[in-house]
Amino acid sequence: MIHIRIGEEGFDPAALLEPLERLGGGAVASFTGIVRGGGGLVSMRLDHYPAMTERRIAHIVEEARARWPLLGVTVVHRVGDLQPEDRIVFVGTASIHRAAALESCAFLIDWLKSSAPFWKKESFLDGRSQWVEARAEDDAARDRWMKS
Amino acid sequence: MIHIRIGEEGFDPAALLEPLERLGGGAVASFTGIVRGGGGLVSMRLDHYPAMTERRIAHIVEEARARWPLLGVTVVHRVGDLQPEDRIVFVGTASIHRAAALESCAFLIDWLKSSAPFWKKESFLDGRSQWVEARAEDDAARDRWMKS
Amino acid sequence: MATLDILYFAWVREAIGRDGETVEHPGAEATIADLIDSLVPRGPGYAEAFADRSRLRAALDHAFVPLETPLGNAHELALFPPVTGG
Amino acid sequence: MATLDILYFAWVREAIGRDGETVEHPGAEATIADLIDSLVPRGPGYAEAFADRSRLRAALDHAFVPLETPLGNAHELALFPPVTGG
Repeated sequence: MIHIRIGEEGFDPAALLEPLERLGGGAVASFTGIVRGGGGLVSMRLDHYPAMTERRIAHIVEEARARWPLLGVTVVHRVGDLQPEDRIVFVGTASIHRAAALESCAFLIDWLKSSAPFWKKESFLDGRSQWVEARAEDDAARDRWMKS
Repeated sequence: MIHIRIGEEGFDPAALLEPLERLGGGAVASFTGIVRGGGGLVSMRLDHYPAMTERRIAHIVEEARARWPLLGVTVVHRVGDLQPEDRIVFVGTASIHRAAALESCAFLIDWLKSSAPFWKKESFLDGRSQWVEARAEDDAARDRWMKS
Repeated sequence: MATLDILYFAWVREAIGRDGETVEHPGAEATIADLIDSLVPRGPGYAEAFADRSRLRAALDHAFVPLETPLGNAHELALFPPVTGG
Repeated sequence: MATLDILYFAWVREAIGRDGETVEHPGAEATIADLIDSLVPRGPGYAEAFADRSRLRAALDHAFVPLETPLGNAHELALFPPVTGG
């Protein structure tokens, strides 16, 4: 089971976990990313490259399935306007092995952070807004998967 | 936020994830273990050592909090009679760093598998029942955390 | 007289046929293995439960310890197979 | 005449003031960097967007590639800052 969704709508982790739980694997891992408030952040805009995004994510999911014995993978990424506390990304994996579920979940979120064509713009209370700068540690998190 | 629950009641991952999502960390990881059917399994009984279990889990959770910057940890483990498809264990972690959330979640489930006083007895269609044997790979999974 | 509470779990409990019992504390220097030896004559269930020590694990006052550990002042000893949680 | 669709994202799009445009394909051997050079004279927004090439990334027909990559037969070039998803 592969489920990939990019869109402006919110999502419910419970509804995304349930199909993964029903695959009979016994091990389901998930990661949910949420917009963090603080620093006067009032909203965030997520741009993406629609023609490339789903294709790129599908490719990353195939890579994960080649590395780990996975029964199911769900990747959901919101785009558009978001507020603090909004869920922005969800990765869920199901396997018969807990290590496969957990590691592939970490692998996928590292790739999404470093290698999927999304761009965040933050807007602050004082009217300022700025594009988020890429972080070297996200590239490093992705690159650690290349060693093994 | 630390939430540890050992009991015979079922649990709902959605209800367990929500408080972790509200801690403002931005990164929530979870693992859910589910009783696997197959091989004629009809039911499973989980024994535990009540006076030791919660204490032991609380100790493991403190160890995780010492290693990673965690805002919240939830550990739920069912005991008693379980059927295939029943959820048996849940570990959820919240942090401002996704790696901290994911790694501590893996750490906790590895410890629960190898070092918490639970014992599983499986009953099969043909009337047979047997205690599950410990697996060397569970000890290996735990031990890899000692290297770092 | 000092006593020691012993608890049995999983197939150790099933073989012995009871959840636990209270025995006279054999003294601080006696090891868990010594105590197990002294329990064996209590019946065939004990002999069965304790036949293969390599499959036996112990906790002393809620801490996992090797069978060679002296009982010290412990109040509670648990004997059980390797754990299989999660 | 072959054409090349160019797409702009994030602050590249904002500086240039448009989502993209279609240009005459400069030939298979021209690199992305060459094409960027040829776009700069189009206006101050272009010059701003392309001022610091180290902050610029590219995708050619939906694959990330270095700026030194020849355009080949590609139909779609995207120019954007390093990605910041998740």
